[in-house]
Amino acid sequence: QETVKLELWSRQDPSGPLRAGNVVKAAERLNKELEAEGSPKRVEVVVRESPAKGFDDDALQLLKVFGIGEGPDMFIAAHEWICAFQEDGFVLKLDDYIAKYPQHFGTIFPSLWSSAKCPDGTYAIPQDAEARMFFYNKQLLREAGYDDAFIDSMPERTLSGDLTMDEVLDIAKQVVEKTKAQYGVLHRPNKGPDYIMAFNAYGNDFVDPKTGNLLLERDKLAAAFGWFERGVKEGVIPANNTAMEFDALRKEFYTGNAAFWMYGIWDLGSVAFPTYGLPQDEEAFFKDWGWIPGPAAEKGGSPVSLTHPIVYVIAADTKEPELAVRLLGHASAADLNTDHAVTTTHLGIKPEQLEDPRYAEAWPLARATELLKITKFLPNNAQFGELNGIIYAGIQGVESGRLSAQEAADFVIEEASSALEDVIVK
Amino acid sequence: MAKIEFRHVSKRFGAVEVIPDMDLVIEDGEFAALLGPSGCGKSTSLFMLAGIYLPSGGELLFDGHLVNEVEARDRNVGIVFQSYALYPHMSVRDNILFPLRFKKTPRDEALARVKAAADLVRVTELLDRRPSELSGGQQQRVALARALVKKPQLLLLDEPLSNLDASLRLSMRTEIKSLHEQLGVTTVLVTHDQIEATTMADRIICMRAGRIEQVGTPDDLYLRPSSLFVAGFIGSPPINLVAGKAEGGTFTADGTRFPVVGASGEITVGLRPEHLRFGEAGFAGRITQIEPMGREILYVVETGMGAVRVLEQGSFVGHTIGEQVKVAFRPENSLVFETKRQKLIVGAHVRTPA
Amino acid sequence: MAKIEFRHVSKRFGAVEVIPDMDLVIEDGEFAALLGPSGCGKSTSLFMLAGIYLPSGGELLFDGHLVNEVEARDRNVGIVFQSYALYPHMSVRDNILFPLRFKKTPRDEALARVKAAADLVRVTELLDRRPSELSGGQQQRVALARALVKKPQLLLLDEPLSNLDASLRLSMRTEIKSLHEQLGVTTVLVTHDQIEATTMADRIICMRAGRIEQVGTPDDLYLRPSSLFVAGFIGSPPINLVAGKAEGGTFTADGTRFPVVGASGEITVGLRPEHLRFGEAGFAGRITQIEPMGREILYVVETGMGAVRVLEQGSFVGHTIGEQVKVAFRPENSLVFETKRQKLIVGAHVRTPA
Amino acid sequence: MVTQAAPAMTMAPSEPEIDWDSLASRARLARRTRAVVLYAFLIAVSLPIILPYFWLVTIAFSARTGVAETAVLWRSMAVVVPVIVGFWLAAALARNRRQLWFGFAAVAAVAVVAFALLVGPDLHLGNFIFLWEPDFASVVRSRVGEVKGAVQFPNVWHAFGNSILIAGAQTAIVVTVASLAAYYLSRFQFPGRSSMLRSLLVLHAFPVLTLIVPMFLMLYWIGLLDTLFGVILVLVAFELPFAIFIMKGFFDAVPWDIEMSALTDGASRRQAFVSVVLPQVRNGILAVAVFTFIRGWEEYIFVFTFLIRNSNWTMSLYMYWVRDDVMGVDYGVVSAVGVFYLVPSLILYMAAQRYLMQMSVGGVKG
Amino acid sequence: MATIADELIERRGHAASATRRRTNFVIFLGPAIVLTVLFFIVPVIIDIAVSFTDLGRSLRITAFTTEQYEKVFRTDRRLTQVIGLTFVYVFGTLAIFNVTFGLILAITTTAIRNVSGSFFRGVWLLPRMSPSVLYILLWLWAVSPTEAGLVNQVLMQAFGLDAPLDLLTSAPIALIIISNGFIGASMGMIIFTAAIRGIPEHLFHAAAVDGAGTFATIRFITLPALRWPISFVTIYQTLSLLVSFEYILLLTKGGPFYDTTVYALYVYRRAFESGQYAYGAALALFLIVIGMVVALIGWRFFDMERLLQRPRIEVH
Ligand SMILES: Nc1ncnc2c1ncn2[C@@H]1O[C@H](COP(=O)(O)OP(=O)(O)OP(=O)(O)O)[C@@H](O)[C@H]1O
Ligand SMILES: Nc1ncnc2c1ncn2[C@@H]1O[C@H](COP(=O)(O)OP(=O)(O)OP(=O)(O)O)[C@@H](O)[C@H]1O
Ligand SMILES: [Mg+2]
Ligand SMILES: [Mg+2]
Ligand SMILES: O=P([O-])([O-])[O-]
Repeated sequence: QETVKLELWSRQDPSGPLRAGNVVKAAERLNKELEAEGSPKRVEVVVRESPAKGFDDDALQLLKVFGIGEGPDMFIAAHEWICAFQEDGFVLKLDDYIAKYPQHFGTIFPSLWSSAKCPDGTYAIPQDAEARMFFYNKQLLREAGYDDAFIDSMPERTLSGDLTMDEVLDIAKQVVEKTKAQYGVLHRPNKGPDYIMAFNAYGNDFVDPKTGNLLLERDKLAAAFGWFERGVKEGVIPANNTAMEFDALRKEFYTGNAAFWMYGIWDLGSVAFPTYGLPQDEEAFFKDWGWIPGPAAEKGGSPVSLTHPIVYVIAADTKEPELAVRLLGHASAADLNTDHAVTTTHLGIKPEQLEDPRYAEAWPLARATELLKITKFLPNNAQFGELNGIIYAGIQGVESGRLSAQEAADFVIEEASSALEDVIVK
Repeated sequence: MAKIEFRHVSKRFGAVEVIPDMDLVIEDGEFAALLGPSGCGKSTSLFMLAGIYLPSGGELLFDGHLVNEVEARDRNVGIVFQSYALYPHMSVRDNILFPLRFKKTPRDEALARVKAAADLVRVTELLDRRPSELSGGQQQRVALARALVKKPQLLLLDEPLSNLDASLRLSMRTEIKSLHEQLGVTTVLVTHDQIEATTMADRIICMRAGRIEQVGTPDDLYLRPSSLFVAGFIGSPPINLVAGKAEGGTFTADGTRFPVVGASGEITVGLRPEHLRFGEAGFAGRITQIEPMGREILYVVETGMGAVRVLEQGSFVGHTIGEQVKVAFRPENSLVFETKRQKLIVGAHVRTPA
Repeated sequence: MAKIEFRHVSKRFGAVEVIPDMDLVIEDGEFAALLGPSGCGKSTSLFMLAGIYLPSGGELLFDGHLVNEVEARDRNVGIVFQSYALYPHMSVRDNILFPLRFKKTPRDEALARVKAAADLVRVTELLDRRPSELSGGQQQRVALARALVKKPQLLLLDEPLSNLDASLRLSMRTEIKSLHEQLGVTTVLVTHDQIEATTMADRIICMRAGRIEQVGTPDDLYLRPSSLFVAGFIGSPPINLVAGKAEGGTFTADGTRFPVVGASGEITVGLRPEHLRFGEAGFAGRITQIEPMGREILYVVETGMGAVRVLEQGSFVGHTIGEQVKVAFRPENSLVFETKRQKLIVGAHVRTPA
Repeated sequence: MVTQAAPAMTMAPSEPEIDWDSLASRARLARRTRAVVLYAFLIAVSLPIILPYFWLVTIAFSARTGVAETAVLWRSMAVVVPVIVGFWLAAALARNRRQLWFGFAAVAAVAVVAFALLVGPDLHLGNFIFLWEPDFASVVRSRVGEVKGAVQFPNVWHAFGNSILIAGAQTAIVVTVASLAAYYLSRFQFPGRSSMLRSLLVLHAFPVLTLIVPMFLMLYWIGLLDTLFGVILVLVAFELPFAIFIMKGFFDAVPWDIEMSALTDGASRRQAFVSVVLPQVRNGILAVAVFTFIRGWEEYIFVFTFLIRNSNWTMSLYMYWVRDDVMGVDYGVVSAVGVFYLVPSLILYMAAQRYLMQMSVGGVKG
Repeated sequence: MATIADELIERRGHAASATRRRTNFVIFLGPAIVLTVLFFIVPVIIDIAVSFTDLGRSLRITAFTTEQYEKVFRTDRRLTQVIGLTFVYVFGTLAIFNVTFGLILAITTTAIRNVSGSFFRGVWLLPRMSPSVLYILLWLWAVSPTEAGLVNQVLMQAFGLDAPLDLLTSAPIALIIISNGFIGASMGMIIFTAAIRGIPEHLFHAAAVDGAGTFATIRFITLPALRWPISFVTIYQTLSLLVSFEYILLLTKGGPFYDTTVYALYVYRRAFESGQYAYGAALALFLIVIGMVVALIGWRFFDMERLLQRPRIEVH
């Protein structure tokens, strides 16, 4: 018998311990399978814990580690980073393997696979998904004079493109003016995916569909920044949103001091219910709280939601690609993935999971899955992580009054053109 | 000029009482010396006079006025420290000028006074130098000029000579003495060197462990020390002390017997080396050590009562080591102390044994 | 014990030549004193002997062997510093034991030697204390014990007494002297105090600015100083120096005329205060200052040639300030120097003016 | 040799009659004002520092909901401030040792009672759960309870051990190497001595944190990447210039004569260094050790960058991780971790406080 | 005993002393030199090399080029602002805290009773003794823009401010100066305290007797005696401030926007937030040159040569 050690690089992340945990468990299943096959090989998973704060830091560190040839056999990453690894040939192309193991990968939502693709093929296995949205506080809206009909129709109006980004600002403004709530719209105070929704709404997709290169359109950028600028001007978005603590922002929203909170579905399970005691019962929840996807920029435009899948990736130089693929296949088993989904309020990757009673019971998941229809991904461009940092700086500049919307667009373009390669500017 | 009074003055540092209770008057214009071994509280007393330390209790008076709490700068006191304490980054001129800066003396007058003070102590040519470019004696003089330039009512000298070498010490002694005569300012000198005290001061205050042992002229302290401590402290080479018992007119110490008058019981007899001489009669001993000291010679004589120092005038060594000698003295030169209370018994004497 | 030789030894620090060219022999078992004013290179010479400084040129010999490059630890030299330089973190015992640590002396023997050395300097009861718990005199003794415990062939003392107070200094002087007599180890004492040098040493090496001015017994230096510098440096109170011109058997200084033999031209006459006395004849002056110094009295007499110091034996002040006096001396006590070369003119004398 | 007559200098008091009493009262007033102003100033400028630390401690021992609670802070300040004032008064007013102890005891007793009444009920140790329960988040919020044990959560003792190891080893090396080098720089003449000292200063001008990538490559090439030893050596190099500067100052202050004495006593320079000079710079060693230890104790960038395979948790990273806010922060636990993180530095610091104050630079006086 | 100085010793003397000299150099300075060369000098050399490449985030070099320098000097428009800010930050922190406030602390804490004095000095050392992550955490909590922030609590309750302040946005530069200054002041404080303690007490006594009041004493006695320590602290801390950015990174991450991105942090942001290592290397090199120039000017200007006394023992 021969033990194959497979190293899994995993960020020590309280928001998803089972991403690595499931791989560890999968080893048992794979080993049974190998035994049944009569193979002498047995797999042992060694987890390399990374203490990086955030997926971007983690990816940069991992790139260095691959750079000196010390990379792991497999790793967990945010999907938008995989092409950065692919570019340098660090990761294994998976198309053939995926085709070879339909029992593991066949039923994964096809839309999720697109988050795992680089220009020439598939390089990752989706591990989970989520939905990003604008949560809102119905009580405050009611206090501000909106009736229940209006409030309850907001999700549908958004989906149909009737409710716009600017209307969100309007509603928020009413709330700030008419209630004792202090804030209209709050968003995350660090670099991340959520606010990209706003950019998507204004038509920024950031990739040139033809070349796959990064694409920056000055007007669209300015329009998106304009939304933030207006928000601050109207007194709806605090000028210091980016200076606040993540938790302070949540506290403001969940304790009724803000109308909207732009964040992701897992926030319910991890913070809203346990910390702020929001009703866990579906009906009770929706009585006072609700969410909408990212609205369209103009009436009749298309709404967006954003999902930010985390993926499993296999190193190009692993000695046992076959085993690694099979291992990750087992880790993607519906039951294991559901464990992860329900304990951390993330979306599953396979339709089978929807049947799992545990999954069904976790109504936020079921309800959020609806958004997958209109969901978008961050572009799988090797340089998007960096671009996002620049965009975040732009938002900070606009909100804190250091830049106008137009200047922010110029800033992003200028920074990106000097720091990044092959950026197409329009 | 001022008359200084300590009335039951005490001083504590934290829990340590350095001066328990001090009573002392220093007359206007007097040159007084505070003499005592290291750590006995001389500097502490001086610093209270200067206003650097606050008395913990009692009253300190200048010309009858209570000054306990008056700040140093208001007391108009000049002080010279053992280390001179010149301001290292200022020229000699600025050093001497410094006390006048805070008196709003007009610039011209101030400079004239600096000049006069510098002339007085003869450092006029050094005015532009830094203290580090001066010799010890010159620094000493500058410190004096700085203390005098403000025309102090009281001049305090804290071991001013101890950092100087022997010959400089001698000449500064003379100079300070004559300055005092010339200016008449009340002066208090702190020293642990009895020769300094006896040559310079009108009156010596002999201290021990924070208490005043005796106050008097140099002669008082030398001829009539009120206690064993003073007798031992004053005089160089130090006095020979012989303890024993007086009974029925005979003083016995380790078997040697002296006729005694005016005392009985446990007594200690003090005999100054310079009052002893070799002769036909006297107590017997053997010379064990001979030390020529320039114009005097010190013999150490081993006797039945222990080693006894004998000082002979002149530079001629008339004896040899190992020689058997007899040592005599004049009765009026003997001092008799109660051993227990350590106090002088006035009028008591011993005689050379026959 | 060793015989020490400096042969054309020189020492430079960077560009400064501190000792230009030193030639000196110190005999085996001798007690020599290096005497000179501060900064004249005494310590530098000593440190070359100890192996702490390397000579810049010349040869340093121990018993005829060149030791210029021999390490300090191989020279077997004991040294006592002014500051005692005891190791503050070690007990007295460990301090004294320290030199034996590097000699691989068996523990028992080492401890016995420590005990013997401690007994010698009488610090046996202090062995367990730390240096900070000792008085100055005790520290001094421990330093001596430490220097002696290794049975050095050469004992160096760098101003060992200057931090002690007057009476301690006196007794340590005696002790060191008798230790030397007892052990016979070649000893070099560095001091700027002439009294220390004259009372302790067999021979004095008088230095000035890196050069040896005169080598001789204390009497040599006192009675036959080879230069003005030595004459001025030795003797306390300092010698009176009178500059003037000798012509045709007459020495004239500021109008006062003395008969002179054996010299002509610009000369300086040295008269020691203790060799002057008041009398019927002599040069005239007025007493301006009287300073009783215990058993001697110093008079300052203002004469036509300036102030002259006169020292009288005894404690009786027989004169008053302002008194007109005449000052006389014996011709053999006068010293005559060439003013220009500052050297003694052997055999020349002046006489009291008639 | 000839004393000239000193020029006359009159000593007649030129000052008018002095009003001693008013001088005395003015002095009294000035003294009091001075003391009051000094203390008021120092208290005022020190409060901004004390307060946050105090807050940290109160949160660590009192927060329950995971949300920072400040009422307890103000209540305990209401106890602590009068107590400190009380101690001061006791110290200032006491005339002897007995009164002093009596005063202290009285103030302390009142303090304990007041504290127990006002703050006591709010105190608990629940926030220190991380000490015995690595997966404390799931226990506290029973969120991921079912998946316990799937992957190890970082264990605080692991991080603690790593940090101690890094800081301790680094301190030992820095102190040793810096002492050797500083001694040589301070006490030996050698060609290039001055340029050596100058390069120490220049080294201090190197932006170490921006040299991480070259260091990463270099560690990789010499095979020390991914070893604790590599991280320690990098930290050592970083701390050396400062440590040498400080140690040199201490060596400069050691009297030469004891070293000379040791040499003539038969020691070589090396032996003299070890047995005589080194003990004299104990304070310097302590001061440098404390600063170096803190530096290693707080390090996170190097640890994160240079350790890629080993389980490289250190207290700094653990602290980071605990306050990772994606999943919501439990301020109580964060504060408790903070307190836990602070304790070793504080202990060290208290033990060495009085030595730290003796740091001077170079043997230059004035 | 006389045989100690035998011929053997005589002959081996010279050669032995040269060997000793060399061995001592190696023993005492060797470790320090090896460590600094290996982990300090070599990385700088690598840095120089890297700055002429296109080393990116996966540590691959595909070309040797001077484009990084072109970027530094041509395209990077952010640099002017960054350099200006660095200047404000370094000299602001230095002038307000590291020197001035350090001095004030040293003077005031040595002017009161020793126990109280060391208490206050202890308080001011606390920030330096705390791990940076923790120290900044406290800052973040203190200046939190909500009512729960400590500063806001105090301002709102004690001083009647009505809306919470957001210092991180409204006064970020002041904040980084203060947060660094709280740490920086203690170094000056320590060194000045030691120096003040080293002033002979008699000088203070003499000044008091000579009529100098509190401020005159400070001006004429204390400050002149502190000339050298002040010079040292100034130059040393200038360099520290110039090259370190840890606290800023933790407190503001250089933001909002680029408002608190000092030069060293700018290098870090460039190199580490986006993996442009070669560009970071070129920028860092520029900083190294500036630092070296400042160090050497300081060396000259403040006569640091005085740090070297001539050794009084000449043998090795
Ligand atoms: N500031 C102080 N704090 C505590 N104790 C002190 C202080 N100043 C002096 N003492 C103690 O008071 C005693 C007397 O000191 P003082 O300086 O007056 O002695 P002294 O007679 O001048 O001695 P010396 O001849 O050594 O100068 C000593 O025991 C000393 O230790
Ligand atoms: N290490 C040194 N570097 C430069 N100059 C020195 C050194 N040591 C001594 N000197 C100079 O050499 C001269 C002689 O110094 P030395 O210490 O030998 O004098 P000294 O006679 O012992 O004086 P003192 O009585 O003051 O101790 C002095 O001018 C001194 O400044
Ligand atoms: Mg004193
Ligand atoms: Mg000397
Ligand atoms: O950073 P996120 O957890 O929001 O993806």
